[in-house]
Amino acid sequence: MIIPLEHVLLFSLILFAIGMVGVLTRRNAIGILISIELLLNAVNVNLVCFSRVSEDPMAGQMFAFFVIALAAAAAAVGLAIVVAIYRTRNTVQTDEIQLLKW
Amino acid sequence: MDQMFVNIKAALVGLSDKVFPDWVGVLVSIAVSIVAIALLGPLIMMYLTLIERKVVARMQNRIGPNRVGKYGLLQPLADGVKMLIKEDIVPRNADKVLHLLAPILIVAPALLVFAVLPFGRNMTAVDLNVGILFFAAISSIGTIGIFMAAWGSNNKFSVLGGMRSVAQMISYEIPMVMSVVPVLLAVGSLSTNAIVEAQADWHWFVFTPWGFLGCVIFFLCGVAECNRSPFDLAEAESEIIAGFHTEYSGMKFALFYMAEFMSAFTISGMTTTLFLGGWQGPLLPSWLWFFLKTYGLIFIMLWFRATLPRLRVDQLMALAWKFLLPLSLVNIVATCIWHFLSDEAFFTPAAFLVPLALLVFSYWGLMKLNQPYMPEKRVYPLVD
Amino acid sequence: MPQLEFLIKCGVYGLMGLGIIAAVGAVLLPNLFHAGLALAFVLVTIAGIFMSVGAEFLGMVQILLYVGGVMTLIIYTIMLTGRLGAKDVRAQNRQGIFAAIAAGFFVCWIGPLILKTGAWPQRESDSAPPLLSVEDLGMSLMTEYVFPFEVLGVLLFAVLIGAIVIARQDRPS
Amino acid sequence: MVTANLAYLIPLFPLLAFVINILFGRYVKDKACWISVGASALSCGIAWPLIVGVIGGTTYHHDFAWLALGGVDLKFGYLLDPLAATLLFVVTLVGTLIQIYAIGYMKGEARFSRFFAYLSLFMFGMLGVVISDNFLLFFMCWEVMGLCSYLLIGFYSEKDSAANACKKAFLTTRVGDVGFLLGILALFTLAGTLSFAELHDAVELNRDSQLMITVTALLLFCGTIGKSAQVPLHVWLPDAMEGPTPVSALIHAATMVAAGVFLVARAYPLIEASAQAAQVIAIVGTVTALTAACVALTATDIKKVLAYSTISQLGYMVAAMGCGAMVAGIFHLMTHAFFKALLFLGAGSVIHGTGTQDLREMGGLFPKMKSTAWTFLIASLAIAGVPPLAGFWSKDEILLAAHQYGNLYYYALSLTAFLTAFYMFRLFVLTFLGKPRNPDIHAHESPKSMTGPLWVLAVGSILVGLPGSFLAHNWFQDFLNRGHEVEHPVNYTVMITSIALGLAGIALAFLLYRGGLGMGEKLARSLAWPHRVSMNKFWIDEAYAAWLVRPWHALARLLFGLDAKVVDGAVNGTGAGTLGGSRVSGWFDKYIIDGTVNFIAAFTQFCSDIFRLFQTGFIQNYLLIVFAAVVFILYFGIR
Repeated sequence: MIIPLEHVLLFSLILFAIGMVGVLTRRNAIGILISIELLLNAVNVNLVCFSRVSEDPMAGQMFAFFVIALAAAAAAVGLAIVVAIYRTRNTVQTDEIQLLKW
Repeated sequence: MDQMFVNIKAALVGLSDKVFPDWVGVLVSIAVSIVAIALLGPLIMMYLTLIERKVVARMQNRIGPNRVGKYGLLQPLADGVKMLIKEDIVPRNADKVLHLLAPILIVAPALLVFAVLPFGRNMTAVDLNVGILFFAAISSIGTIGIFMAAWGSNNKFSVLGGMRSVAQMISYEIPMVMSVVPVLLAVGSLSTNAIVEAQADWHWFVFTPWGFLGCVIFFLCGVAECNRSPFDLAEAESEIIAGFHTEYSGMKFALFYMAEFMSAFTISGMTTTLFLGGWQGPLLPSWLWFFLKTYGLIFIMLWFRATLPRLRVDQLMALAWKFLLPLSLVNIVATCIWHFLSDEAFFTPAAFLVPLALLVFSYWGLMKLNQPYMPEKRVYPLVD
Repeated sequence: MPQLEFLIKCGVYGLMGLGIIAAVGAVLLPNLFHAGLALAFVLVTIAGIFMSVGAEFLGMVQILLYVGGVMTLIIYTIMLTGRLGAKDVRAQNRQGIFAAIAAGFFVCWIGPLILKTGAWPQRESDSAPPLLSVEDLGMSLMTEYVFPFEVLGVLLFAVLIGAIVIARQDRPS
Repeated sequence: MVTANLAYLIPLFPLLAFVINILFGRYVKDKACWISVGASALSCGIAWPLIVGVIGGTTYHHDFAWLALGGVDLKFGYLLDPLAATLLFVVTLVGTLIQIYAIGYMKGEARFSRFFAYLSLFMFGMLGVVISDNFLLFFMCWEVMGLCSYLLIGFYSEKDSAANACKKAFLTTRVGDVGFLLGILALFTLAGTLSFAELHDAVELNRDSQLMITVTALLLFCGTIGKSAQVPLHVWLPDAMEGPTPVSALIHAATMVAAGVFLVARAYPLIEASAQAAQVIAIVGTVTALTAACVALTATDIKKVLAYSTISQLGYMVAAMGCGAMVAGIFHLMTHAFFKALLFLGAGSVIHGTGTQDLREMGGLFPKMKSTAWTFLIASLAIAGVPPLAGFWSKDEILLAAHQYGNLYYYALSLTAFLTAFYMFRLFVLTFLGKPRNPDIHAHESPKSMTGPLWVLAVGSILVGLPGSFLAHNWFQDFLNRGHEVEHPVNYTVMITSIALGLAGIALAFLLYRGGLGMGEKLARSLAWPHRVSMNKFWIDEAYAAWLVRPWHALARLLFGLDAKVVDGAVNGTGAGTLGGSRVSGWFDKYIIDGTVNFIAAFTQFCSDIFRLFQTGFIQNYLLIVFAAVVFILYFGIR
């Protein structure tokens, strides 16, 4: 490792926290999706960096790889849902999509 | 002669080693490569424009630029000067940052790809062991640049062109990558150097059935990727003015142009590398072979442009999803068959004929399946 | 060559800094298009970090899939769903302060925890790092991790169909 | 004889024709007539060898058990004795001829195939009546005939008069048929058999129960009264002339109405056994003959005249039966069938040619419709009793029988004969002689398919009486009275009287009507009261209306009122009671049961209103809580 592991972990922690704030505060569904990608990437950074120092270097990269694939899948479905919602309700603001309220 | 450019670079690095500490030598080595590529890119682009104008002019039975310099050889310089001194216009309601950033973001990946192109023996700037992946990944960044240009211009034609362009690029990226997979299977490496070296002794992949098909698919997808005719819907002037770069002028426009021509060059170069044996060739220096093959492919591109009409949007999408993608998937299977039948030898009749039969059959089947709907001949009973 | 190493370190820290700044932008920028681009930038920096720690393949996949694929999708969807320049629409909802408090607390608690922990497994950077070749990855994908790999294949197939079905325009009957 | 069971086929062919025409009428269209005529001709072709066989001395009889009733079997079968053979001859021949005539007469009719379908059905019924060997089968076919009569009278059902006429005919004959059915039951009670062949022996066995025999005979005679239009049930027959003329000819002149006489002939053993019954029959017949003749004197509708004439002649036959001259009655039936069918068909031809039925508008048709006129003249002479035409011989037989039975009957029937000759020639003169009284009528001769049957019938009218004349040694009487040697007295007094009366009637008619209507009207004015009686048909219809129909209506109205007030009131009261009960039940359901349910629901809702405040509907809200909780838990978990 060129830089200490703690620093990378800190980086991913901050990234995760920022992503979390985004998920919790964004009104636009796509914005939430963007923030979720941030969360996933923060996790990926952790995985890769741990794999660099672990005895089994394969596992971390593998799971990072799977996470990327899953993220792509999630994005595809999520965006399809967003498009469908936009078609039916003409909005993608989450606080305007509240059929389940009460 | 063959190692001319390599020797020059080594000399430069050796010179710096005598004066500076060793770590500077590394930097010098890198800098030399970067500078070479950074010079080569625009140079190639400039003379590609001239070649295009000349070739297309000849095909249209006219002469083309011939006033500036002998045979118009200085025409690109004149064009460059014109571009540089033109007024730089930014639309009032444009998203200015994106508008300015977009050309750079489009040129940068186009230039970055040069890093993994093997121009000759030992003449790869960065011999990444994931070179092909690098090529695919970096060239896909270009889409975002197009998005930025389209959206930043705040012009509906730009947005239309950008949407079209992106739809086209992400569609053609898939068969393109799929058509590379057979090569990777055959070579067992993602490194461009390794791929070229695997094609020594005339074992060019284009001479195998799957290689030929892969070559055609890859080249066609590449043409579509860099938005060249007949896939230039994103900038179809008769429909949407100039697509995503409608609002650009001056040097920014020149950058788009540069990106396009450099993409054309890198696609041709990559096709050469993957299927046409790269710099492999007898007698002539390796880099000359590379450029010969590459410019041959570029000539084909210009030929396309001069002769083929533009596709319709649905035809474009149908070609990618309904024809090229299935065919490239079948091609992978054919490659596996070839691999196991050939038994390490490059050419055996069985290994040649079985995949060929498979591919011909698939081609025929896909043609049948893609037969466009032909409406019945209409009868007008009241006319007669 | 410590000098080069320093340069690289500087580069990596720089990337991290830029990544965090871009991430903040991705979360807070009121214009979704800008946010998307910022996210793309974050992804590129992360790809750079991947490459800096020797995961070249993953870095390239990151760019190819995320920047070239997911980001394109996201930006495309942003365009499809309209209201691009609607800057007067609030980007954030009203619970921002609570979210910030929770996240801040999270960082301020876990961060020192990370720094305090001294027992991280350390491997010397120059002592033959177990660089993973693409071939190794492929082999383990086909042997050790074949089950998740297959499950992922099924999942992607389902996603393909699901996304088409969800987003498809209803035929006018 | 091998062909014996062919007799079953005789009624079968018309039935088949009926089925074809009624089911596939819209496909066969104009060819329906050929199907019906062909069927009749086939029946004819089968019947005649059998008739010849009967003449040769055989009696065909076959039956099979239809119903087993406690030891007594009800048998169905056919009986071809001389009586049946006579009628078979008449029915098949006349029926076929009239159907041929109808082809021309009904041409262009919208319900052409339906008409012939009904005719075929009628033929089936009539032939069934003729060949049946017992009263039950006889009655069934008799009712089939009644149905056809009803359908055919009302053939032009869009006309109110036709619709009313068919209803009247149906209801009136129903009265007689009820009596007939009761008679059949009485006979079964009395004799234990319904078979014609066993009737004579059965009556002989039960000669002691004289009253029962009389009652049975009279009840059976009710059928005749209804069907043969005897007084007092004769009122339907003149109205039945609303049907198409071939129908009038076939059903209401030649065959069906004569079936009543045939019934009397079949039941003759009973009547022979009961003098009272015979007397009643003779009285009814005589009265019918006389009154109908009187009414015919003044009728102005050509078909009405013929209708009353038919009633009158039927009265003759019935009177003959009552006077003990069964053979004479049947003889007259046969001759009458020919000349009356001829008269009707001639009248139809006239109507066809002129488009009117009113005598007062006709006149001077002789030169225009020669065939019709000549054949009509032959028929008129035949009915008037001019020798040697058919009518003379049979009428003479009857008058002779009446003369032997009682003077009163003889005088009445002789007067009838005179009146018959008078009104027939009144009809003939008014129709064919003199000058045309209505210039708008342009008469023309009818087509060959109509005049052909006329001539055939004319020949029949001339010749058919001869077998029964003393010229042929009364062969016909012997044929019918097979097995009984009877002498045939020839009473020249009666014969000459009848000829003289007939000629007198003819002469008077010529005298009065040769110059048109003037003389007749003058006479009518001078004989005002009798003229009114005749003109109003003895007010019988009015009497029925006053004494039967009106009280009946009153009773119906009373019953309706009873139904509307009392029965409906009870039903409505029940309904209202139920309604009231359900109101109470509904109230209970609404406020007690529903109230409980609603209370539970309201309570649940009240609780939910409190709890739902936790559900903001914002997914990010939930997420925040989850995140905070996770951090919280981890914080305390890790520390």
